Amino acid sequence: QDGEYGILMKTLANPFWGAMGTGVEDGAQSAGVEYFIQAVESDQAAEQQLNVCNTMLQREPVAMITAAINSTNLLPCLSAAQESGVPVVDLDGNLDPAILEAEGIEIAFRIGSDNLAAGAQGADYMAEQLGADATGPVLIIEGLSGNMTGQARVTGFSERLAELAPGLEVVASLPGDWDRGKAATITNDILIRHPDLVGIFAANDGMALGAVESVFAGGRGGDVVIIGVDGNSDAVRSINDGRLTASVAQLPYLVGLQAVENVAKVLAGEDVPDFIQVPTMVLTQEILEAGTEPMLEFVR
Amino acid sequence: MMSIETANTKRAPAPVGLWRRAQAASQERLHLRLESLVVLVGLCVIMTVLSPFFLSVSNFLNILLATATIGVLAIAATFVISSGGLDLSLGSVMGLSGVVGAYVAVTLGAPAGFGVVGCLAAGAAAGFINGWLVTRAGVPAFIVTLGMLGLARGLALVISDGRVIYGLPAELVYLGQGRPFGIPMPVFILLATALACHYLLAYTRFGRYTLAIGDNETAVRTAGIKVERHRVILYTLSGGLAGLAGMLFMARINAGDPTAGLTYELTAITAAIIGGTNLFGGRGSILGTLVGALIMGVLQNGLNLLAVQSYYQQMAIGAVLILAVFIDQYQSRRETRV
Amino acid sequence: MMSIETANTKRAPAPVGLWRRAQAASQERLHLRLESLVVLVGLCVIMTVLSPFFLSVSNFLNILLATATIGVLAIAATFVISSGGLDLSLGSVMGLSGVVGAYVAVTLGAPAGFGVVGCLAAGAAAGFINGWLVTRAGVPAFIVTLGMLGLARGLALVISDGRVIYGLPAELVYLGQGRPFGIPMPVFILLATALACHYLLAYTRFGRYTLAIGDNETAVRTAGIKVERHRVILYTLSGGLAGLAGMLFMARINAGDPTAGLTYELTAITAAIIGGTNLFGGRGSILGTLVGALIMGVLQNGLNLLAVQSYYQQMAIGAVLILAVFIDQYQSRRETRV
Amino acid sequence: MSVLTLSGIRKSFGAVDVLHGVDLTVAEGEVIGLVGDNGAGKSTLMKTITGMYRADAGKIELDGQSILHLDPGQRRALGIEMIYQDLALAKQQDVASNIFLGREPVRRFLGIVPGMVDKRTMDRKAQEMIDRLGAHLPSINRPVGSFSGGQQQTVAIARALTFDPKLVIMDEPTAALAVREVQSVLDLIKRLKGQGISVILISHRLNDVLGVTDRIVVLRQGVATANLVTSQTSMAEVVSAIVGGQDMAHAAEHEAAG
Amino acid sequence: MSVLTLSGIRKSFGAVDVLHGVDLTVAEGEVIGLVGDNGAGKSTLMKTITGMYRADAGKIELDGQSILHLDPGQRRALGIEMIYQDLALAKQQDVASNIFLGREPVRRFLGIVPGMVDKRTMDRKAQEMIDRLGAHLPSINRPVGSFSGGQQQTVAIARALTFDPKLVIMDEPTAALAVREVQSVLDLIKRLKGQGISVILISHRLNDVLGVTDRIVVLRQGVATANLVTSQTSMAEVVSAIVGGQDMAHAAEHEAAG
Ligand SMILES: Nc1ncnc2c1ncn2[C@@H]1O[C@H](COP(=O)(O)OP(=O)(O)OP(=O)(O)O)[C@@H](O)[C@H]1O
Ligand SMILES: Nc1ncnc2c1ncn2[C@@H]1O[C@H](COP(=O)(O)OP(=O)(O)OP(=O)(O)O)[C@@H](O)[C@H]1O
Ligand SMILES: [Mg+2]
Ligand SMILES: [Mg+2]
Repeated sequence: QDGEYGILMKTLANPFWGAMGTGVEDGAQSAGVEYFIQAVESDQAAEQQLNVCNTMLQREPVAMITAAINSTNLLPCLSAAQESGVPVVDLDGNLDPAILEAEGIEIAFRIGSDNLAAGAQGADYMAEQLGADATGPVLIIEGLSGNMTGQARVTGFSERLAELAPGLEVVASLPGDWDRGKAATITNDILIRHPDLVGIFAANDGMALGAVESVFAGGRGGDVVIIGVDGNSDAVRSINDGRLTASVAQLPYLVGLQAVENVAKVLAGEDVPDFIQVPTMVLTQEILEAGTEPMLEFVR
Repeated sequence: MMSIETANTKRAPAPVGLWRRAQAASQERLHLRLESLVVLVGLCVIMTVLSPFFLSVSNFLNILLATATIGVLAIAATFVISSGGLDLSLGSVMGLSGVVGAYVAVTLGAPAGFGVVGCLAAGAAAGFINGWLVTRAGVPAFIVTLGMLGLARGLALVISDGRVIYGLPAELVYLGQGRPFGIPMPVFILLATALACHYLLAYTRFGRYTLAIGDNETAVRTAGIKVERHRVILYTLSGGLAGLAGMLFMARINAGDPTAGLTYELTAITAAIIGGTNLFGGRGSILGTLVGALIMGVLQNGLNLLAVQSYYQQMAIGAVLILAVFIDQYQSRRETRV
Repeated sequence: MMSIETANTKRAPAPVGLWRRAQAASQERLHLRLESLVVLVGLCVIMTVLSPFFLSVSNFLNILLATATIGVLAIAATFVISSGGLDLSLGSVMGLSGVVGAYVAVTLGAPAGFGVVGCLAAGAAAGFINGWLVTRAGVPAFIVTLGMLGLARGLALVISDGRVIYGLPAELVYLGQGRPFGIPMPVFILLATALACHYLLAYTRFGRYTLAIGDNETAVRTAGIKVERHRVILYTLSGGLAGLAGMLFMARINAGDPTAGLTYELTAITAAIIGGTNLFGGRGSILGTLVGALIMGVLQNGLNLLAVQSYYQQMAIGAVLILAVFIDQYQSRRETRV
Repeated sequence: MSVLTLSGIRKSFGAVDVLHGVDLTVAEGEVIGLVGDNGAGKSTLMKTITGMYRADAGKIELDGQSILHLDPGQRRALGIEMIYQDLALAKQQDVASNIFLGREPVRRFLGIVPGMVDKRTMDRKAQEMIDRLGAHLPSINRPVGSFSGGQQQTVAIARALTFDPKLVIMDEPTAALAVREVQSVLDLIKRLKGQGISVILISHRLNDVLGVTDRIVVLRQGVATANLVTSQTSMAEVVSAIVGGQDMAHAAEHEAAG
Repeated sequence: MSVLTLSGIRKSFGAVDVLHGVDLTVAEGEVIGLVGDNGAGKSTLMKTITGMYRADAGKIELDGQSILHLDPGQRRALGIEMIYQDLALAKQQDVASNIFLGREPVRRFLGIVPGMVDKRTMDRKAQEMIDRLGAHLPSINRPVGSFSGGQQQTVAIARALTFDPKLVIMDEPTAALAVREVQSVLDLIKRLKGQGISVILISHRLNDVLGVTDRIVVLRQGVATANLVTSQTSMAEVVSAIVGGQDMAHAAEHEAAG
């Protein structure tokens, strides 16, 4: 069981992945294993990530924990890892089981939380806040065009919302490119057209917080339900301040922590489930104030 | 550059008296090409027809607000490009500045004024290093500023540990969200910056040397002007303006975001070029750049109001961009260029 | 451009016989600046010292494999830039090509050969449109290719509906993952492309006209060469090479990815400029570009092997980039430039 | 037989009218001097012949065939060469590359791959041409941008003369040249004439013009105002035609004798 | 009193040695002709005076003070102006901008904001200067790149003469000029001399050089090989000094009389 774990993230320039990195660190520390973390510049750098993955294999790690940017970009590297007998963990669940089967790649286990479900949880909460028979315009701020994570969250949200509260009309679903400023501008623009906006769902917390600033600067603070995804520390602060309504926390810290712990088990020959689902939770002001939710410990 | 006209250039149409005179006056007095204004107005008319929400004071303020950050960056780009240089680090330096400002004002807890100084100083310092490397070490501007792009972004991430620094003092937030007389502060700051910079580029010696260096560096050197020093000042100015943009962005979103400004340099350069700046130097106008930035702002705003779907937005922006510049420069292309 | 030396340029050091001769021969015969090779080798030596994993055949193949896509794009950039043009759409067109190829081979189920043709044709078509707009409509290359950047990316997303198109026929996958003689196919393709393009740029009329157009378009026109037609061909070639890069990437990951190649244009242009291409035209060499791409590949690979954390990687790459070009061009800077 | 016939050539740039209907004929082996004040339109007129400018109105015929629809490359192929006043050299390229631009000899690489430019042949021929012009270049492998004014002028001249033209237009070819090189060029013009090649020589060095031309055409503000047979005219007449009849006896005298 | 003293100036570009130790003195109000073959090093020598090149060795003194450590701007401020052979104009800028480059008059905008370039004054003075040179420009508000060769030359000359220099170096100022404009420039040189301004005139038009200079210095392959008093020399002597004693009687004769 000597040797390093290779951990390949998407990017670290994002609190979500930062928190996951911290989780990995803590997990490795408590399990007493060596590891090295690599990441690429952005969560769109698919080919670079493949190149980094190949390079990591040169260091002959004992296990690879990879958060693939999309369902295919790491495949050649993963099959190379399999050939040299390195177990692979799918961090954050970006790999498609069907494709893995087609490629003949067997992974040790999959760990993460479901982005589709996270989006749906956002819709649940919005419907709960506004009421199932509520009517009014809703804005969706997407991530970067073509980004899988963002797409899943947005799809989950809009599908569930249509089910739960058909009166809430999604009037626009626009790309914020993960950029706070762009999200703020989009919010401004849509407020012009729909001053009676009742809800905003953003595909991550950063954009949600940009939207918050626009809503407050536009004098509509408190009237619009704004929901982000991730559960960042600054989102938590904003919720505490009564600005952001809620964030669907994915507990990335916990994902990182459990990933390493379970790899250690795999290497020790123990059994682990194929899919370790880390729950998501909706962070709201009440929950934060109450502070009783056990999962809160893992919110970073 | 082209002293010889191509064989298939046609004769210019007979000048339409009034239009020609207005054009010449605008160019001569204001250093603004009237055509780009026409394109801007045309775009506004189209948007008004397409969307009932477009034509309103609040939407115009909204467009101006959305243009503020990019507008300031585009002004920075105009200075450097019209001198024959290039600054690819604008977006990163903007991100770095915001983080430094927020770090000073939040993490260190210094008074708001220091936050502003932090932004500007961080930007100017990065710009100074760019200028120094370009002129003294003689490394091409493309490489230097691309290197700075990586350096500044990395530094911003290191300082902020990859997280946003949230929760600025109220005075700072006012700079981004305040609305004296109902007009957003960033709009005031953008317009004031644009006017001051326009004066600087169009009417002062400094501006003349900037354009002349972009036109023929050797000629400027023979005139006894210190070209190297001038370039260093230009890059420093450009960095300082990126710092200002960083401050605006930070104040607007009430946080120092290490990933702010990603790929903004391209948009900024685009606005400058739409505004008539010559990518190879020698020509440039801040008012033109402002118009260019507004053209892009109106386009983006219109597409948002129309709720055009994201894939199609990218395509529409690309196509309209080409078309706008085509129309804008149609006439000057038909006439002889130098 | 600079016909007058600056006042503070110092005298060149006395020529070191052998080195100078080797340098001149390399430049004259191979159109390759020896200095950049020295920088590449130096970087390899440093990495070997720093990391025990660096020096191995498999790691070198790994570096070459990682350089294949960017290398092909950088070759495309070299052609356009050395003619005084610019192609910002390279990365997007690469993405579009991969999607088109995958669409043809997977969604339409056409034979693998058509997939290859689809990639190349999509790229060349985009390039042709670029060239046409630049020369016939007279819109600046920056704007045209930036517009194409948006158009191609949007189209790729529309065609693929924002998802990767997975599951290529085995023949296509072989082009990306096959390893005849243990050497990855993309490496073969990169090297073959580089050799052919080097021949084209350095030794044929076509290449000479390309460089001459970048140097003085008017002079080329007076020589009776059809500059417009040549430029259209150059952009088409550039687009076709981007299509090839798209095919390589598609084959490598066994899928057409609509987001492939995001911001690759910048990296490609960087490799070309490290390799000695003049951003303003008139100078360029494909072998040089290949060396430039490898410098970036080795740097990236080394930093990954050292497991440098990603924030610091960005900074390190930025700094080393500036330093490498500084060293590379140190000597030529000390001597008189034209 | 007239080789070249221009009639009624007009040209303006935007609001600036430059040529107001110029007629000109050049016979085979004839050397024409084209003189005129600065800005008279000489260079502009010549560029309409090579196709760099498109005339707004008028006819241009070579050997009786209109060439108006031809592009510069086709006109060059028909044998019209020009030495441009601004030289039009690719400054980062070396001498041979400039001289052979657009006409590079090719051979097969390794006997198989076609299309390889034969640099060795180019260098050799370029050196020959430079020697013929009696010029000294420090090295023909340096970029021409590093050459002195006169050296660059020489390269431009060599470029126009290497490919057996039918008509050579020289726009102030000797402006930057030293005494001896000027002589070489004038001798060359005489040799060209001997070979039946027509020459249009634009020059402000009236001595030279009077020395080598058969006929002198004076352009004044875009109009051909005088057409003088060289053997029957004088410096004074030419000068007064250029300046438009003002008294320039002093100038003429200086030009003629220093 | 000698205004300018050069001694032992050496300069090479990489492997090319251009100047091998040149000495030169210019007295107040003296007009020196600097002549020599193409590539002799005339332009290079002059650029070491204005500071555009740094001499590898040697001394340069203005009014007895070394100016070696000064940058081009400081030297210009001391009164050294030069008309460069390649004109060195900013082609996209108009006439006044070029003439006043580096010396723009400023005023206050709206009486308050300082630093506004006074374009109207510039235009007026520029027009005056152009008129003094006897040149015709279609409009002084057009970019100089659209001007004819001679018109651009005129702008370059105007630039060097507008600011009361102490020493004017003219590198082939009349190469592109027509007869009358040449006369204006020669007259101007005489006027400058009358005002005690020193002039170094580089020209291949030996007539002009013999006509206006006091002394003629011949540069040959980077060495000053002859120093002739104009009133005591002849065309033949100058020509043979330039070409290095070869028989150039024919050339001299042509130069002298056409
Ligand atoms: N591209 C252009 N755009 C606008 N005006 C031009 C252009 N080219 C030339 N002109 C104008 O046309 C007129 C004629 O120019 P041209 O170059 O033909 O003169 P020229 O007779 O060759 O003069 P020179 O003896 O000085 O070379 C000049 O007044 C010039 O300013
Ligand atoms: N920047 C440079 N780099 C290399 N060589 C140069 C450079 N400038 C000039 N030379 C060389 O130095 C020599 C002298 O050039 P210079 O321009 O001083 O000649 P010149 O006497 O002015 O000639 P001309 O009468 O043709 O103008 C020439 O052989 C030229 O090729
Ligand atoms: Mg002319
Ligand atoms: Mg000279």
